[in-house]
Amino acid sequence: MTTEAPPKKEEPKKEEESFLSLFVHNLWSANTVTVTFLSILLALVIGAVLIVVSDSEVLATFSYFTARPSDALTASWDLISRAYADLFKGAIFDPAAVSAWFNGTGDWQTALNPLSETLTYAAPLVFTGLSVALAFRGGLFNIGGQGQAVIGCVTAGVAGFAIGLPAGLHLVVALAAGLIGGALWGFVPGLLKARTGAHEVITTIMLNYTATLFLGWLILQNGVQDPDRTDAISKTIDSTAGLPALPAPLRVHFGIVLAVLVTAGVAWLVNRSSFGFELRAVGVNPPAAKTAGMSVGRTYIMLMVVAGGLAGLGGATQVLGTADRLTDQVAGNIGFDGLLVALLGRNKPWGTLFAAILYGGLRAGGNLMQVDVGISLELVTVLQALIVIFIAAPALVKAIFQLRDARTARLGASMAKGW
Amino acid sequence: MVTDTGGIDDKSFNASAWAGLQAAKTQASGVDPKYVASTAEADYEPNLRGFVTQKCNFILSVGGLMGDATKNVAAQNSSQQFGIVDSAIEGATNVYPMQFATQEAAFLAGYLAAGYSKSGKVATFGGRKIPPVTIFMDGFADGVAQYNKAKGKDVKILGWDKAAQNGSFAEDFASPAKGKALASTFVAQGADVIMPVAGGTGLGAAEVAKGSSGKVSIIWVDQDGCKAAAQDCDVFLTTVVKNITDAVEKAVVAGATGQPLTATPGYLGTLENNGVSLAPYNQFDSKVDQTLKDEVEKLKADIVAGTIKVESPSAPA
Amino acid sequence: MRRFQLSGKSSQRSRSQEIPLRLELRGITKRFGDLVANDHIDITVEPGEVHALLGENGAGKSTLMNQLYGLLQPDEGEILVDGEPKVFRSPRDAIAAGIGMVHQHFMLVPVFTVAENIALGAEEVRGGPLGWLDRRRNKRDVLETSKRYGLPVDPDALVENLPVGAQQRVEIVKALTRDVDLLILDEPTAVLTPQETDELLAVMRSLADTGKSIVFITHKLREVKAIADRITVIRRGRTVGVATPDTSEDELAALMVGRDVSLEVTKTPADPGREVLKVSGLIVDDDRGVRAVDNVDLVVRSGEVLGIAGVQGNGQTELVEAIMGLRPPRAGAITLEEKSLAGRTTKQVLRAGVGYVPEDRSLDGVVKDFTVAENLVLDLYDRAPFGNGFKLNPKAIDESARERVTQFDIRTSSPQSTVGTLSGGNQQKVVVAREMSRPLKLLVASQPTRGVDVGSIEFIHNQIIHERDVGTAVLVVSSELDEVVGLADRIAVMYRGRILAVVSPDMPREEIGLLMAGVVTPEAEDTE
Amino acid sequence: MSRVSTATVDDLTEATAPDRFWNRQRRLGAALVIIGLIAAVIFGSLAESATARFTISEDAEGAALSINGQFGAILFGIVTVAAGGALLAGVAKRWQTLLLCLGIVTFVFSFLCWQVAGKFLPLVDTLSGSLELALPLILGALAGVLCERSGVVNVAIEGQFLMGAFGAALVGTLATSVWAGLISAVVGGVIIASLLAVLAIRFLVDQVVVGIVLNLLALGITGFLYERLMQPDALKYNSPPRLPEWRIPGLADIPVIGPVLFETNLLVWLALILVVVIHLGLTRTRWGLRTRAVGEHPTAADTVGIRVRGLRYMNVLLGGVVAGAGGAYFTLVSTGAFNKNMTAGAGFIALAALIFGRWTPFGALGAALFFGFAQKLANYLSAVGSPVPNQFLNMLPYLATIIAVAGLVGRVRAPAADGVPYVKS
Repeated sequence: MTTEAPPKKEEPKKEEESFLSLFVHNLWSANTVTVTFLSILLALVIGAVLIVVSDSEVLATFSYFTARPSDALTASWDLISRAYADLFKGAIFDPAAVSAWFNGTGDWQTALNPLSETLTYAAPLVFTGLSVALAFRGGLFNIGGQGQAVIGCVTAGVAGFAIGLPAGLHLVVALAAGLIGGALWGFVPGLLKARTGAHEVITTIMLNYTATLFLGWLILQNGVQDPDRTDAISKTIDSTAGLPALPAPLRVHFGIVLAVLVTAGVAWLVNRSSFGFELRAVGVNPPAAKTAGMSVGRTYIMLMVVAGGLAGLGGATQVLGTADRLTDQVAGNIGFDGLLVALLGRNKPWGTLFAAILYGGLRAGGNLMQVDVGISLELVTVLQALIVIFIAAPALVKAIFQLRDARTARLGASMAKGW
Repeated sequence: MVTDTGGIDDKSFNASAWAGLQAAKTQASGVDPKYVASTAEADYEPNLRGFVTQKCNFILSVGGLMGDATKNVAAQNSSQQFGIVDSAIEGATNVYPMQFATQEAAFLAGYLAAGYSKSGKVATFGGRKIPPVTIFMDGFADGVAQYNKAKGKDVKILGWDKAAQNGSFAEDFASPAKGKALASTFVAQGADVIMPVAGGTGLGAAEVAKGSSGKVSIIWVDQDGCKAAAQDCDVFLTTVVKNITDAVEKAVVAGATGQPLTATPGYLGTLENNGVSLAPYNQFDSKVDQTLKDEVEKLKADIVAGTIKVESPSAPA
Repeated sequence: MRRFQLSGKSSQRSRSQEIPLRLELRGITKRFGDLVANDHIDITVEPGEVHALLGENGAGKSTLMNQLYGLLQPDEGEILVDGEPKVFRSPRDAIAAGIGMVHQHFMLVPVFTVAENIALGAEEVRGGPLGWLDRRRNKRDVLETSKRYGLPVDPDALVENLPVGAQQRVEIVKALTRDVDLLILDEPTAVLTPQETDELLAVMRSLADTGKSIVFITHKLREVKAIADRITVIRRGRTVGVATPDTSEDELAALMVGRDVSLEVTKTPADPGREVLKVSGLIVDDDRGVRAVDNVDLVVRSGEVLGIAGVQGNGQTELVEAIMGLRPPRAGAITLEEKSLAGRTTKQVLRAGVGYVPEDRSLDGVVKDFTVAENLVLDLYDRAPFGNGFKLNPKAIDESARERVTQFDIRTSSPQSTVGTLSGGNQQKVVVAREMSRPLKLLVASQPTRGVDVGSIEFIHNQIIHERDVGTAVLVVSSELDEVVGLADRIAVMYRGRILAVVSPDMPREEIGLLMAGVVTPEAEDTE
Repeated sequence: MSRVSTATVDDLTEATAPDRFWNRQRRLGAALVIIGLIAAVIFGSLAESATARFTISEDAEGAALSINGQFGAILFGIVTVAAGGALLAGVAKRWQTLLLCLGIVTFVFSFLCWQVAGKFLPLVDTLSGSLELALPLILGALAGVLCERSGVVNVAIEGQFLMGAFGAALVGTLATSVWAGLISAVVGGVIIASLLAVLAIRFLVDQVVVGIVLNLLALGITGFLYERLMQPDALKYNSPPRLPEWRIPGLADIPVIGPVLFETNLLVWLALILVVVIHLGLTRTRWGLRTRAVGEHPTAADTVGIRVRGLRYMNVLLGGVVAGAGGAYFTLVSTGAFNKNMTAGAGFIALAALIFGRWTPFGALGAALFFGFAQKLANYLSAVGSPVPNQFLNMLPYLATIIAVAGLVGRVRAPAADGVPYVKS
């Protein structure tokens, strides 16, 4: 009686197929995992091309390519494989260091250092990534993660050196300060969005600059600036406020554990809480949410407060975990990187966690790559950007690899709605 | 070598240090220089450790900001030789400090500028408010004051107040646009000699001077401007040279050839050992009065002899 | 009108023997994934003919016409114009072939003037490659066409300021200035008063008389019978019959739906009780700050259905939104059982016992990316048993969803399917199920069956009457006069933000039609 | 028949205007009164009672407009209050914008009187500095206008700047020709634009996401190549010739305006001409009508035979041309060498100028000039030693943007289909 599609009867039948055949079938279809994997692969390939074309020595071998192609190919291959091997060794483990540890010539710290570095870089990114991802789920594009993280750094850092409290409590207070600072910085664009409709992309970008300038001013003020220094650097946080860490030289600290816990919390918030229900409804269809009695404006404000708090916590992790004091670069780029992490993690909490670890790995490995073969960290930026482009345009990946259509996964993080 | 967040191309101390390493490469065959640029303060330690793992013989940190990180890493790896530019680390025997009494040379530049200025106003600005920058500005300010005292004049200095340790900064070592804006502001205020202590940002000031058809001149810093930024040589009155390049080169060559590098006293560049100096006047040679030149020479001798002391809160202890 | 029809038909019959057919569609097939929207459809339209394409919502009429107009490409089949096969890759090709279309959703740029809209794509320009617009000539062309076909439009008015009837005239003028030989009109009468509808039918006939062919898409039997030379009935993507205007309405309806349907809403007389909703002196502005509801008073009692009739865009939307707390009123009072609703949030209004079926289902009614189960608790997610304001209770949500799906006959593979995969009728049933599954004092239903298939219409109408019969006050807003007449116990006619009269559903259609056009007759005033 | 014609006459009657008391005009008026009071009281009391000189020449010498700083701060503050009061009292619509502008301008003057009291502000230097700082913003915002009026959100202006700047430096140096540099800047902008176009129009990726990521890609690629190529050998790869400054005799002698507008480089003229050309193009030509239609209601444009995607591709690429030329400013006008991340967020400010300017060329010009002025002023005041820390002065443009977006210019309406990819159903 209607034109609706007849209920699909095939689905239960398919479940009876052997898991293996289903697996093989799905492997080359455009599902999330395959596309993610291929996106990374594509990015690495393009990165390799960049490495080769920008290396004058290798490029020189191409000038007589027709005469002796093997030279050019070997030279390229050597360079690329060494660079990417470094990426791996710097991010996960160096087989040499591990075997040295086992036969007693090395120590466990050296063997575990790459992983430690990866997790150290990943920890703040988890928070900023979650911040962006959560806002995204609620239909807001929080480019302000950077500013919120900066303010989080400031409040956590100031709480870390300005007040004296017993260990443990001090840490909690400092973390809370970071959270609240970031939340305040998120509250402003949320309020403006809800009240005046001011687009959060613009307001948060402007607040990023404002936050950085504020930090630059603050660390030169009496009481904040390190009295023994004339340059822009603050006092060191008290040891009572520092996140517990593994013994040096390993840098990995409690922040990563906190990150996992917070990821679980955000996952619960999105999927199982009333607020999560609201924010998801507001995210995909604000008019329907409004019609069903939800307050879209209030949700936007709450959302930005929570997102800001998460980013602020990321900033706090940075200060209390690795940096120990405020400088004008203290937040690095964690806010902007969080943006990419969220996109890569498809705005899902656990996806964001894994994306952050991947980025942490790229970062840690990139350092070794720079040290060893002198390929600058900018390559890592290029890789990160490319991965996200491919992930965001699954149709492109599909076209390049001739994937078949996925049966289930709806691809395309199409959040397009403009201003 | 590990740079601070200014990066290898800061047209300032990172660049100079890197040039030193490059020069060392030509001097001693065993030297294979590598560098890594830090993007955030948190990177200093892992970057240094990266070189430790690479078993580099001489690991150089550039900039006082890296002091703490270098201290930590050096303490954990006492068998490796470290070096640091613009800082000294107490108690670390394996860190070779290279410091510079830059204020001495800047003092001469200040005197020269005050004497050369026709408008009676000179200016300086910095890239960021950090000791390796403000030390220039302190010396410059004192030099101007010396001139005023000696001649009973009232040459004003814009952009730096030594007593208050406060002045104009571009907050950027790589933005000629900001340098240009600052410099043109000073010119509008009447300054006709400007000393930008801001790496690449200072190129903007040279730009302004070029557009002034000879009215405004620039005192460059770090490396002789007529070599570092040859295209602007016609506006460089002189340069306050801080010879990081040579210092680094010597240290590395020494390290590579097995000579010991002692952490104390380390290296202190002064007017006396030519670690800091005033570069030749180059194209301004004919424009500067001989008497002024002589006075500057005399001052230099006085400083070397210790009869004049130039002080700065940023000066190495 | 009859005269037009007869003469039109006879002249065209005689000509069709000599000259080739104007348009022929052969075996047109279009699939969207698993859904076959058009299944080997054949249609022939002859010159000077008004050819009606009849079918219920979702039957595939618009899809077919979009292929003819080049907006979609058929998977199979061919289009012949004057006997020659043509491929329409874009509307550009269709326009070149002499085909014009007036779309169901108007294709006008709201911030452009009428003249700009009409000129768009066929601009008169000077200055060669520079393409300098010749505004004067564009305007003159508009006025000429407007005059020639008796369709008054103001070339300088901004389209967004025009009422829908006028916008439709602009659409027709736009097509006519392009010298079309075949004009497709997709559901053109949906937004018109009965009088405007008659007017439009007359225009269509006169166009046909000049030799132009007209394809008229509709699901309204009355109009088909009044104007068409031939009728093609489409059901579920297939041609199920070709009929003439002589075919009876019942036969046509049976063809269209595939079974016998009762077009009447069966209901017992109302038993109105206490006043539930009282609106007095209500003034509401629209988004642009223009007064949309102008001093409206109305009362809805328990156990009755008050229908609001009126052409779309006469303030009904704003009236309903003001009642629901979605739009702050400028002045006036709204009370629910003596308690004021002024200043209440939508949530508070809903919690006070008001059910709301919004007019734009896909925008306001459902969240398409949510599951059926989630949509069914869209306004109750934070209340026991579905949640406690802090966390959700997925088990309770799922259980209740299973019940509702059965109770309201929602055709879905599972309550966990996303609503976007459901047909329009079933989506609407989700909305109705959600709003009617809690105790209500008042039900506000706006366009409750827009874009819904006949089967679902019947079901929804029955649910509304059922709600009335258990003593709920019901306010139904619809621009389909038939629906209002069928459902309502009293009808308030709205025109330009005012309630012109409250009349009985037994009043003749023509009279109500006049009121909808803003003409107050003495009889109507008496009933007030 | 007659009834329908009656309805037609009704259609044409004016819609009733709203008469709520706290309408936008009054809210703005109240805001002006408040900031005017702040100016008169706070600026007035802080200001030195010394002469503030606004000199006509480039420096301290010569003719000047002088006013006692304290008096000026109070006077202009009072004028701001008066303008706000007039708005509050309710004036005719055509005076509203004028009064609003007057209020803001006098507020700025009040601030200046406080800051400049006892010192001076060279007008020519300030204006030409503002214009120069505004230059890339104008071009960037115009690129945004081109893209967004056709319905493609362009957050990638920053990336286009960077690629433009990089291309100009690299090719300009290799070819030792400033014109080759300019052309490659355009090519650089177009490369990013074409990626934006393909990903947004063909692959339907969220346009804001694409923009952000393309910025990063441009940053990465230019930074990477800079480190590998330019840094080791700056003379060979990174010392492009500069765009010459041209002086138009006669016109350049007009006081104040002359040196600002007629003794400058080609890019400034290009930008100003483009503002006019794009404005006329959008409002008066077939291309403009179609562009606007595609940006507002692409389906409607499609149904009248306009190639929606084709037009969008074209406009995005044109935007790339303009933004690329804007990128050339950084290397060929401003500095003479490329540097990593040298655009330092200018692309985002251009984006703000676009929105601030309500997606119109002249609005964008005004907003860009405002940002340029704010930046120049911040630079100037920090150099002459303002009591306000320069970090706060530097915040001015950003805070102004927030205020503007949040209410001063009213709820800005983007083209209706901006950011919505066109998919045929």
